[in-house]
Amino acid sequence: GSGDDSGGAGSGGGSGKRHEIVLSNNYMGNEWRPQMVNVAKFVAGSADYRDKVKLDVRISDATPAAQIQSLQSVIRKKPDAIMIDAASATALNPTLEQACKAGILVFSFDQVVTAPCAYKLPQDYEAQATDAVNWLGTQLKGKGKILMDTGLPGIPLSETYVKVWKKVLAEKYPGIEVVGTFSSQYAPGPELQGVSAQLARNPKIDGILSGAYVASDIKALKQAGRPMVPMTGLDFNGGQKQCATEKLKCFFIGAPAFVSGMAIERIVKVLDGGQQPKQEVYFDTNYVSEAGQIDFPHTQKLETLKAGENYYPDGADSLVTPISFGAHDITAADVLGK
Amino acid sequence: MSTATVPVERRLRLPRPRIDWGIAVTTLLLATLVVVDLSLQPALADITQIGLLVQTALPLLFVAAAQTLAVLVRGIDLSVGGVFAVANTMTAVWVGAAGGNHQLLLLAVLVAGLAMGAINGVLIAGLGFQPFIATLGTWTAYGGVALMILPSDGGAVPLVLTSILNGTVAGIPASIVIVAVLLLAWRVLRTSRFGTQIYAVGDDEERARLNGTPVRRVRLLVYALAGLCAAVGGIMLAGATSTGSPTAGDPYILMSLSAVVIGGTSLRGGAGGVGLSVMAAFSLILISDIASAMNLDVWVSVAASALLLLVMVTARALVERRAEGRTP
Amino acid sequence: MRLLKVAGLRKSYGAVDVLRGVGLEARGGEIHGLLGENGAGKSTLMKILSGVTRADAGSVTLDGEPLTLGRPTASTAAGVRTVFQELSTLPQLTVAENLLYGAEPTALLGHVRGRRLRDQARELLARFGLERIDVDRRLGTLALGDRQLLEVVKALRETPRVLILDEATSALSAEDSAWVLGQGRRAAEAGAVVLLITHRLAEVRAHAERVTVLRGGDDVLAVPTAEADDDELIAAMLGRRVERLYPRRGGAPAGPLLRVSDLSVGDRVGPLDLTLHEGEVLGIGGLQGQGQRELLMALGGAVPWSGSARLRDAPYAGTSPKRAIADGVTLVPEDRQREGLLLADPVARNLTVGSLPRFTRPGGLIDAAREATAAAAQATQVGVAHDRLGSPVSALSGGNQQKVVLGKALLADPSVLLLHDCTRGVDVGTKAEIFTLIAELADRGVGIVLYSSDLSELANVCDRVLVMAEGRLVGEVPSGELSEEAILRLAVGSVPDRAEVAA
Amino acid sequence: MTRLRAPRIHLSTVSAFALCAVLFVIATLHASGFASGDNVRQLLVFASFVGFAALGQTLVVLSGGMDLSVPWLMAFGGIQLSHWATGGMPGGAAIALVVLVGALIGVVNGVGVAFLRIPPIIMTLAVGGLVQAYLLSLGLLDSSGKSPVPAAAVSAASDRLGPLPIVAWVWLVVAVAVGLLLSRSAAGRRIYAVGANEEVARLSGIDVARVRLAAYALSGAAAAFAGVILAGYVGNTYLDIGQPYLFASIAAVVVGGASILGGHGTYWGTVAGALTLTVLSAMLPLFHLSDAGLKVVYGVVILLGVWLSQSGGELLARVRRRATISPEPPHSPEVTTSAP
Ligand SMILES: Nc1ncnc2c1ncn2[C@@H]1O[C@H](COP(=O)(O)OP(=O)(O)OP(=O)(O)O)[C@@H](O)[C@H]1O
Ligand SMILES: Nc1ncnc2c1ncn2[C@@H]1O[C@H](COP(=O)(O)OP(=O)(O)OP(=O)(O)O)[C@@H](O)[C@H]1O
Ligand SMILES: [Mg+2]
Ligand SMILES: [Mg+2]
Repeated sequence: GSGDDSGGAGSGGGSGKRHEIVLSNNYMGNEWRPQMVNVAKFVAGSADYRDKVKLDVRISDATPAAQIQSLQSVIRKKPDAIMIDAASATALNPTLEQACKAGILVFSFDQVVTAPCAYKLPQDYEAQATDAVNWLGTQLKGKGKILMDTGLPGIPLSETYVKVWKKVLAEKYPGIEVVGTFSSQYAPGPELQGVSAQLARNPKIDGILSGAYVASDIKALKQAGRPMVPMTGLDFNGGQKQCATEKLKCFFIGAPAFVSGMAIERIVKVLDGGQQPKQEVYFDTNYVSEAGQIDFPHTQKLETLKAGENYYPDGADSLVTPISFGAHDITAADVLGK
Repeated sequence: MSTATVPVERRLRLPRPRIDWGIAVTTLLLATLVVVDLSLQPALADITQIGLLVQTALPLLFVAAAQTLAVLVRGIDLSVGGVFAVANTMTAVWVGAAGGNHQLLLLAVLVAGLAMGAINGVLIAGLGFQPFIATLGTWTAYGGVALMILPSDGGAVPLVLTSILNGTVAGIPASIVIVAVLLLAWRVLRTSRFGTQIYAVGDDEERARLNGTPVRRVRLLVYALAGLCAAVGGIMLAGATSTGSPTAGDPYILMSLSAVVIGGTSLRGGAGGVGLSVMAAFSLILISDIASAMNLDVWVSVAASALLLLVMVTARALVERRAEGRTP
Repeated sequence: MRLLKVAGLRKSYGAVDVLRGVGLEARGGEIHGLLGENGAGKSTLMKILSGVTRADAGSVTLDGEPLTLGRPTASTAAGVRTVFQELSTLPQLTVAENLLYGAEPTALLGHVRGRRLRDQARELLARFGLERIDVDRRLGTLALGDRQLLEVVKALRETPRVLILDEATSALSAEDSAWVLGQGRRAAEAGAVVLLITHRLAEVRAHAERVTVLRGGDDVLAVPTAEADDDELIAAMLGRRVERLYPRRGGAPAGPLLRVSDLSVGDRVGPLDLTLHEGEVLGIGGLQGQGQRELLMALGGAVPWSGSARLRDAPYAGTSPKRAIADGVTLVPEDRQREGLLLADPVARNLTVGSLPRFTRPGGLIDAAREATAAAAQATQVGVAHDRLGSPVSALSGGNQQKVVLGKALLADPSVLLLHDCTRGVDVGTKAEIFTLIAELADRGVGIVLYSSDLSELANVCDRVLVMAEGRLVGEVPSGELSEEAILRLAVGSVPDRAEVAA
Repeated sequence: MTRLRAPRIHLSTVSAFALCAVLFVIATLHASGFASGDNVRQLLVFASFVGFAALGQTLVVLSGGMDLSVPWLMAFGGIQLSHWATGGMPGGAAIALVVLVGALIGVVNGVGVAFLRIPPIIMTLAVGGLVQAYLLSLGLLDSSGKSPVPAAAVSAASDRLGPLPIVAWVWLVVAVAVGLLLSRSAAGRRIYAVGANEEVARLSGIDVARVRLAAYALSGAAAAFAGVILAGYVGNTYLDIGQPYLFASIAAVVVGGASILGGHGTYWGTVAGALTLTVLSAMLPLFHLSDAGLKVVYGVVILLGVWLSQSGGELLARVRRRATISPEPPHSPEVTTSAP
């Protein structure tokens, strides 16, 4: 197991005046979070930061109450900063306000919180969802039967995705009919089950509007012996490999795992007296599998898949892409914690 | 433990064990965990800090209480997860949103909890469902209702609640007072005639009936009360997080069940009690607090919690077997 | 003059007609005996009177006014108190909570007053001379005998108008039975109608003014006790005559079979030595709770014990019931409901569960046919109706349940048989059959250790009786001098503070 | 020898299958595609995951326990498999080994429950935690570019043999075997006896501890295997892969008519339970409900269905004019501290 305790520990003697940053995470069950944690460790241990940062990772159970409790024991230790991927947008606010009062810098990313005192590095769920649905709409030329992913009922991300998708479809693509929904729960298994079940019942499917695993959709289509259709999903290497090599029409959204690294950089900046807006929306880069699919109305950055740049033909399926950012050169091995 | 061989003992008329081992062990374990936690994080040795810790424990404590009631009558209540969520979202959505009398609306939430519990009661006592299935069904259904009330985390919790929860009574944090009230309420129930009937039904339904116990009514009431407790749990979480969450309830199902068992309440009913479960539930909270305070590798702390759990229960099992050994 | 009138009472369970229009008349001030073979319907009748079972038809009047049937509360209100055959006391609750169940002393807010509760319980026990029982003990931790006594005390909490004793003495030793019957008499003198159900004819003779006999759910005889002799009663019960209850023994005991030296169980029983001979019926006597249970359990491998034992000439470990049974030592435990039977399972499965290996084919599958025939044969041997093999054992009458437990032990064909009150609640006819069976087994060389709460059984069935007190063997009554008096004298003499009870 | 088997068990199994059939018909009437071969095969595959997860669960529940480590053993089955396979071990061997280790982990559960007398819920919860810890220590994310799951597992889960998927055949065979084990074998009798009343079983010469050990060991193996085929089907593994099967595995057992307190039930009942739950969750999305509405309906249908099927069973019982009494399981030593 890779030591959570201080990315800097490897470098043995630090100057001792390092900023104590605690990463509070609440879930390790899927593939995104562990990579996020690993990147954070990598950045904290990287040459530029190992003498500035001492990183602790706290992982609680995936309930607000559990994360609150874990945060409280963190607050008691009075670190310089808490960076948090939250179990809930709102539930942690009272606790985080306490932290701020205690003079701790609170920086939330990925699933951000609404606490006013906290810095926020959210992804733009609405933009992601809008671009995805617009891409699909364009691919289908405004008509056809599609399946829609309702994600994990009860979490903000899913609520936003579904709301946006329904809205945009109704307004701009009345010709597109959602003939079935499934709940991917952001895990390959449920998505595969959900899509397969719907395929078995819907003789004709023209597209899949999912916020999760393209790879599962492809597998489902293959198992059902159906033609491939345009699909959207999160930017995992597995799906990207297949879409690129098999020339499928795919659109990839979702934040890279290195937002945690970006968070560390910004925290250090603030702790060193620099400026950082309370809310900095991270404009994600989305990917299409073929150049021809670029021209449609979109708000976020957009690239086509390029081997070795934004997907890795012989990299692991579970890699979240891209893996490196800024001056860092993070390798797959670092992200996968090997 | 040395067994004094007083002549009475030789004569096969044993003195009953003067101490109740169940309570003794559970208390001891709790105490140990408290000491460990305090020594790990001295900052905790402060009434407000403890208050906060108890506050995060409150939801679990109440759900554990609910679970205990069901288990005492040889049942089980999975629906605590759903009831919890409904109460939690109700509090965050229409109690919070409403202008008027929040206290009254909170009361309404409690009534809703009571009602949901009563539905379980009717299914089990009235229609003869197995508790597990009945509450599995209602758990899912109530969970859906919660999602209808609040599609995803949010809402606004009335200030009354948060201020009460964060306030103090004579210098003591409200959360601690609430626990005291819960335990008191249990004591009243336990020592009431109804209390005895609960144990009788859980002990042996048939014999309880021979003694003229209204078995069905007792069951129904017990599940209703369980619903009430679970609802309070939901309200407590809403207060602590000042928000609602339609999915917050589910994790408490297993936790409450293990709290009940660790506390020493038998799943076959008739033995144990809410007091024990509350202590055990708090022990669970402490375990995770200790695990996170020790700040170990993720996997190490997961393992540590699991092992601590085992150590606790094994210790309990051993001690109790010793104690049993003394009664014929 | 108080009068309990039962007329045309019918009750059937599914296909089984249990009561077929039973009638009964019992007067206040008298003890009224109720006899009948196992399954005749006695308990069912009593359950109906006490409101826990609904009758299909028929009426009951007490002093002319009709008794509302089918609700325990109604019967209780009418002053009917019952000592149930399969006890009604709650193991998890304390003695005090049990004794005053439903009548707890409460303060305002219905809060039970603990001290008061225990005081009242103590008073109650004192009233019946049972101070020795600790009111704070969990009832389940008491010996069966004491639980039985408490059942009686509970029934007599308030003076009843009708007192039902359904085999209240079946688990009790002579002096405790005497005590219970004494209580019955007192209640009668207080004007109550007392219904006494027992399979011990002697008790009916000695205590009941009148007797009614049930058979197959009908009342077949109702006379003043004086006007019928035992043979008539038995004939009425069974529809046939039983020439002698206790069989004549053929062969005499041969060489030693099981030799035990300084056996102890915990610090309560032993150290003691005993030798069981081939073909010997060795009785274990003494007052209740003197360690007889522990002794039998230990020999059966059911409780850990120290000491050494040899079976024939091999060492005998007796470390677990499994080992014991494999070595040919089987136990008929004391409490049929909690130690003997899988109540929800069919009779047949209960019979065979103790000897599965015998019916297991090499593949591990059960030879169902062989099992079924064996079960049927065993049922016949102990007199359980074949039409019951498929129904849950909980649906059998008390006595028939006891027969199943015995049958289960016999099916494992043991060379040493440990019997703890194996005829508890069994009717005369079947008792006779069981004793004959025991005799046959003995004659075939099986060694039998028999503990019974019924002195006459010990005196008449055993070759030799060892008497226990305070966990030790205090004496032996050799075959020549076997008599109830001899056994009782040894038993009582050796426990100082109980001497007066027997007097 | 039907008369040796307690009738109500039999009935509850039948009525569980009946319930499943009714749901299926309703779904088909609503959307004819539901009865298509493709869909039926899909359902069978999904159901088999529950079926295997619930296999050990059935034995454990019948013997009076409960196994909460199932989801973690499934995760173990998947992740450890991909670990060994990507590490170069031949797929078949890896699968066998994973299942074996699963059994051993089950034995650990058994030891805790049988010898240390730790309540099953806690023991299995804790062991689950330890397995989770181990999996976390592996680093979770496989770094190799290769497919994380060996071909053997993949084809077992997705290929067809004649009309049915391979897993379905496997499941059928296993079900027959377990059915025999429970209804016809001595081991089965012992399991029921221990579940019905531990003390009676012990005094009847049954080695209670061994029975428990065996039940938990089988549970471990079955859960690990469920993890293997699930991973094979998904073509991927992750820590939470087993989570949906925690309650599902128990629910299948109980919907199948077993008593959660042990002593009666059948594996065929569980099979029916697994199918029922699968059909139900597959058919509800057809009705275009909101996620919230869907949950509500799901809950209500389970209740309604079980109620109807059970009262149907009772009716049948009455027709048979069997004397039925409520088979209230007797006290276990757990609560009765009566002598010794
Ligand atoms: N719940 C039940 N279901 C089916 N049959 C029952 C039930 N209870 C009792 N019976 C049957 O009713 C008959 C009478 O039972 P009952 O207990 O009254 O006999 P009894 O006269 O008390 O016998 P014993 O002397 O052995 O106590 C028995 O054959 C028994 O099998
Ligand atoms: N030895 C027994 N084992 C189990 N059940 C018995 C036994 N003897 C009687 N019963 C049950 O008790 C019930 C009534 O008892 P009993 O045998 O006296 O009447 P019966 O056999 O039904 O009618 P009859 O006396 O005319 O043969 C019957 O239903 C019978 O099944
Ligand atoms: Mg009777
Ligand atoms: Mg007859």
